[in-house]
Amino acid sequence: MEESTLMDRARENWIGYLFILPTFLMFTLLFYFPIVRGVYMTFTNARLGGAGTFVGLDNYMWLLTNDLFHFAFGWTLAFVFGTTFLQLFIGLFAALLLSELKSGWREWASAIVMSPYFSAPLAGGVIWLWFLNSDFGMLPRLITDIFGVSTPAFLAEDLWPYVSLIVAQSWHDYGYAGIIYAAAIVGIPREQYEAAALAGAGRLRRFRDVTLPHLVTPTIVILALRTAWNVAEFAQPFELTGGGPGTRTMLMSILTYETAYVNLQFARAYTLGMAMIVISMTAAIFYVTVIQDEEEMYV
Amino acid sequence: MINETRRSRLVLYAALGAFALFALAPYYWVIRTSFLTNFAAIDPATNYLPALESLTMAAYEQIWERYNFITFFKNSILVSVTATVISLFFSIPGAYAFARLDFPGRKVLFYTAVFTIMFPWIVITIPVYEVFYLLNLINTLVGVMIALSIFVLPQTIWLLQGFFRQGIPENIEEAALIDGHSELGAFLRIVLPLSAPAVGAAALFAFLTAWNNFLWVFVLTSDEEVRTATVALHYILGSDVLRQWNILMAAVVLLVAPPVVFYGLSQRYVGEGLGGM
Amino acid sequence: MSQSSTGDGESTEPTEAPTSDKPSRRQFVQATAATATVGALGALAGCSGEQGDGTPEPKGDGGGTGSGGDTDSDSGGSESVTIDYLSAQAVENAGMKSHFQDSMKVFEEKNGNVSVSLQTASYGDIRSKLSSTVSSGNPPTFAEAGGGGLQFYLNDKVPDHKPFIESTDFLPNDFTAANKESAQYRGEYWSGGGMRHTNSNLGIRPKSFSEAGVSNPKKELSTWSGFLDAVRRIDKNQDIIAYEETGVPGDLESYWGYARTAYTEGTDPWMRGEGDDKTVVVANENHEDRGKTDGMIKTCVKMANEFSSEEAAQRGDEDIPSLMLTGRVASFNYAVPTASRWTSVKEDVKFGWQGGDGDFMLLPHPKVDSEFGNNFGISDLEGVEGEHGGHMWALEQQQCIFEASDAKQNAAWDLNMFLLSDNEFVLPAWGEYYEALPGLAPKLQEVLDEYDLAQSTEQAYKNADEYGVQYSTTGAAWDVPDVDPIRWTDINETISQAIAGQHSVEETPGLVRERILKRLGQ
Amino acid sequence: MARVKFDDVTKVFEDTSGPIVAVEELSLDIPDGEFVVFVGPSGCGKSTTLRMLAGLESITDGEIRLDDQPINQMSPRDRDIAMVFQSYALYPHKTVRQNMGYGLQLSTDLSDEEVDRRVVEAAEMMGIEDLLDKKPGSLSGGQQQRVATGRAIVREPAVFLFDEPLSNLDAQLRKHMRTELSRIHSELGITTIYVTHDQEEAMTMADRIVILNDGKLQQVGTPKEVYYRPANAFVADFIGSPSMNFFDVDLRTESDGSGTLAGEGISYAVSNDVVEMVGGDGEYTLGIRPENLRIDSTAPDAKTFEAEVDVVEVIGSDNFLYLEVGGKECRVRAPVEIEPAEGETVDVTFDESDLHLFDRNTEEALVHGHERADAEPRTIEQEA
Repeated sequence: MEESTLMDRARENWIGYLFILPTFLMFTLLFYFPIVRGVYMTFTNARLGGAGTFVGLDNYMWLLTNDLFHFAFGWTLAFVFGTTFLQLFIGLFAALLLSELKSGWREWASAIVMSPYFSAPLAGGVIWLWFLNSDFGMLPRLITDIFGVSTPAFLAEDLWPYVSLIVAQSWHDYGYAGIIYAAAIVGIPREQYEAAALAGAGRLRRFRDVTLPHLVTPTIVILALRTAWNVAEFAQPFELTGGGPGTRTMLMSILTYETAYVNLQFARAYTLGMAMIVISMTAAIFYVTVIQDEEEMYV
Repeated sequence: MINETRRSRLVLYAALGAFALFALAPYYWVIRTSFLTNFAAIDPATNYLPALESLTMAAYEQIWERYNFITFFKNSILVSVTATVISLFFSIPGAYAFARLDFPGRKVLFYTAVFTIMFPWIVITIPVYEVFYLLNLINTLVGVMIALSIFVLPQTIWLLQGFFRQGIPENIEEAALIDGHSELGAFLRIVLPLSAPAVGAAALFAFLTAWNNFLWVFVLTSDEEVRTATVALHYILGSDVLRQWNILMAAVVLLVAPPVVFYGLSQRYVGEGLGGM
Repeated sequence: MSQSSTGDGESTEPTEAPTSDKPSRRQFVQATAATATVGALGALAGCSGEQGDGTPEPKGDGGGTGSGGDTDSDSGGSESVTIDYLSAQAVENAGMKSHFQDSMKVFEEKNGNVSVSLQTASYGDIRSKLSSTVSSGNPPTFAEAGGGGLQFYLNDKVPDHKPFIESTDFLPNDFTAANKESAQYRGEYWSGGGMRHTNSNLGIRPKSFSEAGVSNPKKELSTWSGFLDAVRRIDKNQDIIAYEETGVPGDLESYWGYARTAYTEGTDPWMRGEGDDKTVVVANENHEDRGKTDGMIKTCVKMANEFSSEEAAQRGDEDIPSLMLTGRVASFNYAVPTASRWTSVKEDVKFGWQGGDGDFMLLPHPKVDSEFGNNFGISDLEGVEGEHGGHMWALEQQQCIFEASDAKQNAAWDLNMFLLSDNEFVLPAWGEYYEALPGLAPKLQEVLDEYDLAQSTEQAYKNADEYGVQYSTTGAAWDVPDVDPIRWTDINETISQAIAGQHSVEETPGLVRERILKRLGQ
Repeated sequence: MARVKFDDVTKVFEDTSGPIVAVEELSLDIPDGEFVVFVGPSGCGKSTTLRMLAGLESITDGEIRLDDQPINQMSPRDRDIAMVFQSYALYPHKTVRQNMGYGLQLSTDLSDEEVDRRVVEAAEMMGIEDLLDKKPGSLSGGQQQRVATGRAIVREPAVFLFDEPLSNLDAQLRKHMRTELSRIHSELGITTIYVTHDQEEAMTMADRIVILNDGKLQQVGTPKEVYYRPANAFVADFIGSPSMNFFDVDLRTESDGSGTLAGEGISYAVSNDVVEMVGGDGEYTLGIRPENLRIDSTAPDAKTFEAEVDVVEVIGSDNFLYLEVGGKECRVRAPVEIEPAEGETVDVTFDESDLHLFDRNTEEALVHGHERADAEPRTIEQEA
């Protein structure tokens, strides 16, 4: 048996490569090249306007010994964990409720319920800033009017800014989980529910035995993607608290931005970025591993 | 769906109502503010539902006068539509290849593409700016279009490959090959017409993502002439002096309304199959 | 002689000057080559713009204080140039915006062959905007670079401005003190000055203070003890935030301002010494002035803790007009001359005391009196007396010419002179659209003569005039490259953290010191 | 009308874990008009072989010829073949009529009327003329299958390829379609290659059966050949349902030339013929089909072994007995009157002419009892 050369195989599959080539050219331009460049910069002392010289691992040492980074890293993990799961649960709940509606009504209801996802994240930050504003916002005013108690400063006091950031972010993005779940739930064959119902399964049991197994793959997809996206989220928390009060709600994304554009220390900013990439990529690898298993089902 | 009772219906509606409230209450406050004068918006004497006579379009009028929103919206529409079209042009074949063709390196390439979906963008703003500068595309609509096309590309590929994987019947291209099509012909004449709903859904998402994109437009432009509505809002927010809540909120309404309404109108047509699985 | 041109042996004679704002082919090729060497970020731009013999050729006369209009004869003969001008001032408010757009046309008319492409970014964004453009080799010709301009100058992206300054016969003499201080770095001019300044002052709500028994605010609130007394009464008896610190790191210029009120004669509270030989006063056990500086840092944190809202550490100054006009805040220390900030919230704002019925009144920051330390429980300040004074914004508005062809640089300088000295631009800008102090000292009187100003604006002008040297620009006199990170991060962020409860009052000065020293590499 | 020839055809798939040989040096000659069934467990390479013939997979090595013309490099449309897929692969957006006529329109220059005439003709043949204007989505699985077959018939190709076409249908329909497809084959006489994993389908439809395992050809032969003379233990096991019983046995030769096959729970005396054919003492695998085992207490002891009844399945025409012999399951297809109680011990016997002996190591067949017994192979029906 003669060995087929690489060229032979390339020729055999030319159409696949042809289809993918344009995409990869574009990606190289906007992803791969900048990423490589950014990684290189973490080993220099590049600053605003300065080319920078090679400094080895200095930036990484700086990172490891920086208190604010430690805090931001931890809080980012908490933020990502909180928002991702909240988005997941709210989205699932929304999808389950919507699936109970009749088609026709369902589309309209879901347009309303999912709508926050389609507002610009930037606007999401402004909307919640205004909604939670201690002096002029709706929520503090409502609580005071209804319960007669004064509210804590949602964006400043105690643990509230953390809660507010997580809730606001979840408000904006649960729609993503909701849409995916809704699609998955609609795809579950009715007969399976009917069979379960005939077997005497109640609503909860039907959910556990019929619905849940169909939601495993969507859940993994949502978890991985939202984890990465919540790590990268910048616009909304930046508008909402900007890392404050003080630096109490400093997220990695905001810290990266400030290091780059307020302190003008690009190399350090990129090094911070590397830490973000580590979190995102952990999610990505997890995800890739899972879909790899998944994919084998199609082969 | 099974064993409907009146009570469970009521519970369902109540829960959905609560949900709608959670989703819409922040919007309500924004809309209310945008129809008041600046002082009325912060005046505790103004009710939750302001008196009809205190409503005014003043904030919108001022926005229209002060800011070049016609240009911003025109730009937003132009770049979002172009980015959608370009990204579809690239992603349809790309996603198809990932999902249904088998060739050496496919998996590796696919995972590199997935990787771009999850990448924290803020980290690469400056190198990206450099690239666009070298291509002489800074401060041009063309540059923004290209950037947004690529920006939405990963997610479009992702959505479409999911559809191609599961939404297109097995062996259909092979049947077409045997019926006498070339590989390209099978894709163009058989697979593509079947993909219309998925392409529609991907187009919707691409459009919304491009419309809402802040970072790239912000980084790649400084001229007002090429600014999009999203970035314009940021500038209105960011100007040091201006904290006129009514104007701010009117700007938010103008920015948020089109994608939300657009989604509301079109999602029933593209409906399911958005999952990307 | 521009720094960057020294030793630039490979400069070639340009065959033709670029005629548009697109980068010339040569720049493009150079930039491409530089990028090919990975890691050359930032090295792309600077030198490549330099053309000819490397010395920008400023023309003789800037046009006097009256007009910069008749001087285009030698700015490149018949060549026409387009310059990119990046400004934040131009979008500070609606009036300013249209005034700028109109003024650019006026300028173009007065300078036949020059056209200006006006680009804008808010003060919050202009820094990142400039960073990305300059780093990748696409700088504007002229920009409101602020403190970042110094970084660019030190990295050879911005030429020496001395030849330009010397080409006029009224600069640097006519610069305001703040501009003189800000535009130079260790004796070299890195910028062409700022168009305008604002200063920080005490702002009060007369209604609340008269209710608290104040009848002569100018006198009773002139010292910290007097102010503290009134604030305590308001805090106790009224349902209002008696004093709100604008404690978000980006808006703690309020503290920068009143930090000076423990001093006299414009003494710098933070850092002294020439060149690289800096003595940091903050928390410096060996320094006689330590108590004054530390005392004011503690005052800031303590005032916020005792009287301000929970949100003080996030409070931006732009929130205050809404809060004060709706009776939620009684006083703050970030009052600026710009009255339009108030009228944009409520059209009929009553400025000034108005017999105790005013909406908003501007006063000098209270000065430290010998009793204040005792009264407020800050031992560092016991027996200390100071003068009125405040922060003068000048670094933020510094405008720099970037490396470009001579013709462009000259056109940019013309634009700078126009913005500084042409009454057609200057008077409406700072008297009407955005009340502020003009960047040339003689213009102040002209603005005062021309316009009938609100109490707050007039008082702010008066404060700057009366207490001259005490209203200085924080950091400009330090002459250190990292002035911005020291001001915004090391000082402000640390204090903001303290207000947010992340540090105690007592440990804050020590932390500020630690961070400054680290930054200075000491 | 064509003859199909495989010549040392090999297919290797590249995988991240290394190359996978799907088909190994397959050689096969299929004369014109024959109905050949490829059968084997999943992953045996039967579908890959078919797809190579269709031009949907490249051929790693070797040659496939259609009427002596090599077609390795030819694209599918130039091969004059038609294929029916397991998933049917109908175009969901086209009507049945369009689906069936599409190939003709693309690959021939027949007039629209001619195309339509042939479509209607094929539809009549398949009994789907009422469905012509429906879309596949509204059809049942059986109807879709007919459409898919009809689409292939319309083409009047040189070769028909069927890739497990019936496996998505229920048992009843499957049986019906089997005869239908056989009928069509005999009507049209077109060379047909049919892939299935179902040996019963293979047995009932094929002129010749090709049995593949692990990419290797195991045996080619008529249904009777592969049933009565399986080339090895794999074929013996795969063909026939329920499948053949296997016992590990040792042959002990007696002084008179006869011998005894002895294994766990088994002892069975065999004649000199068998001993002669295997070639003496040694370790073998004894194979005996369930339909050849009998419950018979009257048989001679030397030809009987005891077994305990585990389960009795009554299926109407026969009874299936599941016995335990030496700790192993042994299946017996018995007449309806034999219905022992579960747990009962019975005597089991079989005719020597029905035994199969395999080399225990190579699994190659050594002896088929009836070869020497010269008995005309009995069909299953006769046995029942």
